[in-house]
Amino acid sequence: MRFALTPEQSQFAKTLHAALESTKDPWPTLVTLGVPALLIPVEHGGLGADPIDLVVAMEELGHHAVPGPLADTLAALPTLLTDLEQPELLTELATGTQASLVMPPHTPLALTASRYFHLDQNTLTTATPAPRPSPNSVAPRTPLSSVDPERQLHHLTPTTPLAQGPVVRAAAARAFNLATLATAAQLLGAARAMLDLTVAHAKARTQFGHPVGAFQAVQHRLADAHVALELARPLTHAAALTRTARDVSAARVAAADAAQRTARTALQLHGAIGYTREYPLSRWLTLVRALHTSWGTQDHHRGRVMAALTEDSWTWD
Amino acid sequence: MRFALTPEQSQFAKTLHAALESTKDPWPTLVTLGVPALLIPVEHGGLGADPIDLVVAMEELGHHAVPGPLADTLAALPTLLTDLEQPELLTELATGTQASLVMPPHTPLALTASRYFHLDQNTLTTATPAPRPSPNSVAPRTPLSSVDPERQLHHLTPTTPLAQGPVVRAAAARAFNLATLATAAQLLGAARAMLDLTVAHAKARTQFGHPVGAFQAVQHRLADAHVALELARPLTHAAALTRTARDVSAARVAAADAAQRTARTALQLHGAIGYTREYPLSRWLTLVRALHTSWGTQDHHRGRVMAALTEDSWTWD
Amino acid sequence: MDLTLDAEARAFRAEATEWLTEHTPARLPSLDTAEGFAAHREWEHSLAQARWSVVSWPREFGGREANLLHWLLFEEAYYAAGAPARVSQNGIFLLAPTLFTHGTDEQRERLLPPMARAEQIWAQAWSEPEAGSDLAAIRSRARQTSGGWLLSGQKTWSSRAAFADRAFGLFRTDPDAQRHRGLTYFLFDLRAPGVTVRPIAQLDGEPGFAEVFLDEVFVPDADVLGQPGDGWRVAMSTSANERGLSLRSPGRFQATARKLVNLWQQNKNPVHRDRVVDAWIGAQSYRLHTLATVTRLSEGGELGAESSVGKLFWSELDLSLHETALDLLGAEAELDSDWLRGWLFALAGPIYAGTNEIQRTVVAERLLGLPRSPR
Amino acid sequence: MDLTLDAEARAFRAEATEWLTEHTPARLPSLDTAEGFAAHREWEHSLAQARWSVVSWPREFGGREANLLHWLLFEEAYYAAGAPARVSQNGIFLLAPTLFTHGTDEQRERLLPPMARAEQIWAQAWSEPEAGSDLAAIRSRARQTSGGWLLSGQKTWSSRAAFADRAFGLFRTDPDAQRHRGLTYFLFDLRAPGVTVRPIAQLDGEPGFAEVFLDEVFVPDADVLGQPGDGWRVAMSTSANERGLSLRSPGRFQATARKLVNLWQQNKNPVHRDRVVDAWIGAQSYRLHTLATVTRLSEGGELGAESSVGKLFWSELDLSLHETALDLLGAEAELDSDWLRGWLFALAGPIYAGTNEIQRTVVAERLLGLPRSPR
Repeated sequence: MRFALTPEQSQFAKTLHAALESTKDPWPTLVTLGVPALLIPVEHGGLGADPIDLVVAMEELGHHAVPGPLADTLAALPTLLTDLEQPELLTELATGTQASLVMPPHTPLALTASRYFHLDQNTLTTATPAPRPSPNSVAPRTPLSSVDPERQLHHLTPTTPLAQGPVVRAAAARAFNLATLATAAQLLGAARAMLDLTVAHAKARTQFGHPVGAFQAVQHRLADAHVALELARPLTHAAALTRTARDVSAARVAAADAAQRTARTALQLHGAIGYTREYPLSRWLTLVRALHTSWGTQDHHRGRVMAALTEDSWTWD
Repeated sequence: MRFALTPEQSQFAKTLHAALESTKDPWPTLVTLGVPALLIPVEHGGLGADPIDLVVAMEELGHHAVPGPLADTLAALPTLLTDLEQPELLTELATGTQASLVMPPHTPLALTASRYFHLDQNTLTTATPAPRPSPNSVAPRTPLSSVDPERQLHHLTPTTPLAQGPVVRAAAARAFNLATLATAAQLLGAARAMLDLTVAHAKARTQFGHPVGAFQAVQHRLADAHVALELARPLTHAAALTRTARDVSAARVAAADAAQRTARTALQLHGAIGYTREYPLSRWLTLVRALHTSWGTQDHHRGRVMAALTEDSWTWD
Repeated sequence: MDLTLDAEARAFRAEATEWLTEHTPARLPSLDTAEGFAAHREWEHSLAQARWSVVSWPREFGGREANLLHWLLFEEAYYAAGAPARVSQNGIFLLAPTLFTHGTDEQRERLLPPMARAEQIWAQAWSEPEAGSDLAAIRSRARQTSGGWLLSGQKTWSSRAAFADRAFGLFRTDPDAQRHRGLTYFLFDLRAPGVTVRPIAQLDGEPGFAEVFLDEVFVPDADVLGQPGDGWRVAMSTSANERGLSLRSPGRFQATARKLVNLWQQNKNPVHRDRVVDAWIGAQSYRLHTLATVTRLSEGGELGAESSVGKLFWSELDLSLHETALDLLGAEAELDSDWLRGWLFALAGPIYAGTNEIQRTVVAERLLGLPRSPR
Repeated sequence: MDLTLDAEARAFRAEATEWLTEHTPARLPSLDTAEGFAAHREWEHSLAQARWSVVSWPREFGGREANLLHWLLFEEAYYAAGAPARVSQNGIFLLAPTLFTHGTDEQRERLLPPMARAEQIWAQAWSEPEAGSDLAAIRSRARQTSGGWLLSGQKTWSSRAAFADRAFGLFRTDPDAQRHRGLTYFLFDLRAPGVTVRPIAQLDGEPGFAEVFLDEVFVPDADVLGQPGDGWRVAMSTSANERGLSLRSPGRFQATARKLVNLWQQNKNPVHRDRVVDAWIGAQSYRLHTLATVTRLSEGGELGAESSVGKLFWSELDLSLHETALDLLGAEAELDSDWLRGWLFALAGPIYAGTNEIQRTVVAERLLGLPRSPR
């Protein structure tokens, strides 16, 4: 039992942090640092790293609000394509191709990427962006607009089958789990960034002759956010070790709630400036809202936790 | 539209308040003031008052943490026995007999009283306290002990039938509704008393050289409790006018939540002294906890509200 | 205790509902875009022509002399019909009450009718970079000149200013006076020489507010509201209106709650039942609380610090209505929709019109009588 | 990152579980009654005889020299077995760590073994009527006399004092020194001449705490802990223990969360599902957070203000576990039960060991580096 990052993992986080601080075009930097290769097996040009390294990376990516189909490219697809033995695609991912994966019903839309995949029940196919299929909903638009201006969403049309059968189903479950874990870490990183920014704001800004951060109401809200984040983080680390549905979903539920709570605190304590696009808080506010329903809702994940706890299959959806 | 108490109703509240402030044995005082007669028809020795008068009285009874089977004696039984044409019992109630009514499943236990009634599905009977019927539960004790030391609870054994048939069922629904309304008002009165006591404490008590009530964290919690109570109260008054299941249950849900929230705030801001039996706060803390599940749980009442809103019969229980 | 409506009230509501049902347009583009602003202006113009834009005003200024209850009923009908947000809101709900109380006859006759017809749309200009919740810290100044005043300084978070015609705000006219003293209430033209408006994009990307820079902007004496130096007192009467009865009438939350119940009915997930019920109860209790306030005011009572109770409640209610809806929407929640827009709008509720932190302090000190907190 | 237990840890846990499964008594009466206090004392005596009462202590004082991880595993096994609350808690978790750090060899040898065997049960005597959360406002005094000190004054909210043997607390030994200065840490006998204990009934009616009046109570020099005048520093090390790792180990919340899931399974009302899940997640995250802390401490880290994070979390968690259970119990919730007793106990959590308001201020100022709030 040693429940802490290794010195190497802590150093990896610091390296990523420093690199992301100093670039406006993060993806090439991430490719250079080997982030897309993390979960790709060594024999396909990857680093064969642990899910815990993925969690470390995703926290930093969330901290810097890096856009893109991150959970897909860094988590779901490496494991899916490994399980389904797609060496060429893995090599492509390892070298930095961004790819997006749709998995109805929980992940019905893709983010803009260079490659698209579609996984339904037990068939994995390549795919291509398509107008919205259902004619009686909102007018079809591609891309669809998200609350997060960095997210452009697409419906996909399946094209060429890559794999079929029960093996796909099992691989899909593992891929969904890993994408969920990645999203949890990304949410925590985004939330920590909002808390840090708000603490800095509260120290600098004065009102009624005092720094805002000396007001008890401000202090106590920030303390509550800090506690929520501190307690959610170990769940994410443990889930990276066990990868059970129970632990992954528990981590994701706690991370998403802590992030939403931190977002509200951050906006409230900033006041009007936090409500603008030009102030950096908005990057995380909108990202966190979008991630809140990405890779399964809170309802879905709470249902998975309860199903595991009661060892039966009761869930609503 | 005039959504306010009449001058007479306000005066009635003040009279009750003054009387209860100056007595340690409230029931005879309440009898003198005609409270048990409020909902009894004039022809049976009652006052034939409105449910709104009941609400006014119950708020004051909650404010003074008056013990006893109040919702039964003052609300449920007057309407039930009127509907089922029991003139002698009504006259008895009007003169101050305390009575308790069991209505499984939501009100399975009776409070100590002079008379007991049992109403199951479509039969109303007189009843008598009995040991706990189910042998495989907690050891039978009579009375059963409640979180509120003033509440002694009993299982009842039905004795003589008083009325039977569908008419009982309809009357039972009205009686349950009125008891629920009475409980909502009682909860609000108890919560207001806790808030008043806590405000007084926060003004008087000093810590770190300031009155506790000058601390922002204290001020804001008390403000939130005040808002919750102010917004719950009109629901209770409106429910007294309409008496629909939707409005009565909505009032009860809001009142119980506001009271629970106020109780936590009151205890927290008092600190250790609030946790003692000898300090008066404990009377309301334990009463509010007991009332929280009296005459239906929050779940039951939220289900009734939703059923009314969606005009179908979906409820869990 | 009586919640029944008399025949006159019922007739008034029926008339409003009938007109609104017939005339309410399909969804307009956001009023924070140039296109949407124009469309909303046009809608309010037609509202005014049917005398529905300012029902509580005197007939001479375009109103129907509706009492508070009738105004509430109109608002309920308005939102129940799904009618658009009011682009004239700042003028009608924040400035007009102040004009009625502190304006001259000349000002009322000149300013109110074009406001009612949405020919002049007003922006508020309260905040400054160093004076957000702490309005008394205002630094923008006005100095007297022949026939009027020259205004200089910077206002910010000025809602609607990107597209509006005119604005109102406080300026310091006595540079030596401290805090609340020496402030004057001015009305000025957003297109006057010396005014620069820099739109600010909100969370949704649209310029819902703006910075307003003033450089020796001439304002005639006729556009001082109240007495010079008396601006704080004049503004405070507006501020109570902003928080209180008129800014957020119950109708909009009732309409949203009803939509939320309908949304829940689409799959009736019991896990979400309680939050839906509680949101509906919240809207209902805000309605009833407002009816109690209307009764009190109609019998001579005053609103005062009570308005903070309402503001705290509706701003939290609005958020929980929309957050619940987004949870019901599931994976689609992040996509552009009325619910998402409503959520973004609701997020600002606990901040504007006096932050909820300030409102809690007002409730604690003025309604509960707690000692003044150190600040 | 490694959560696996080595063979030694697994063997330790298995041994504890086996012993506890065999020896844990059926439910004892409340330890806040005379009868229950005696029963709990007897239980802890048998625990000590099997060397399970103070597993983390050195063997010479009755322990097993268990490391922090092993201690956590023991606690998990203890609560999983449904073993009783620890009547010796104040001594073992609050006083003993201070004795290990600041006591003399003589004090440790004299005081620790009877504490481990529950022969001497300790009460804490921190608070005074005018010094609750603000410990530095202590007024009780001690003046030097031949061979020792004479203690006078009043302590309150002294938990366990109604039936305990001895107590520990701070007294002012330099009457001219302000606040934190001039305080001394004393150990005294609750049955000594001059001590009057007035039990105070808690919400459940039992005397869980007491007022302690001291009138010239003689305490020998040997029962001063640390240096005279250094009491504040000595006590603060105890205070970190009270809030931190040792007061509320994760095991009790894990056991409660498991019981809550079982309770929910009895009728699986989906309306309550999320709160049950969230409570279980909370217990799990507190366990993992504690394992991270144990790792950090075992590598030379310090606990410090981090302990406030844990205290805020477990005290709120304990309440939500029990409030959820009471909602699941429905109409029976008001009747005496383990859940109801647990709820009453949990209600005190946000108050004792430094109120949660104080803890939030500590987190804000010491962990987030916010400026000191006016106080």
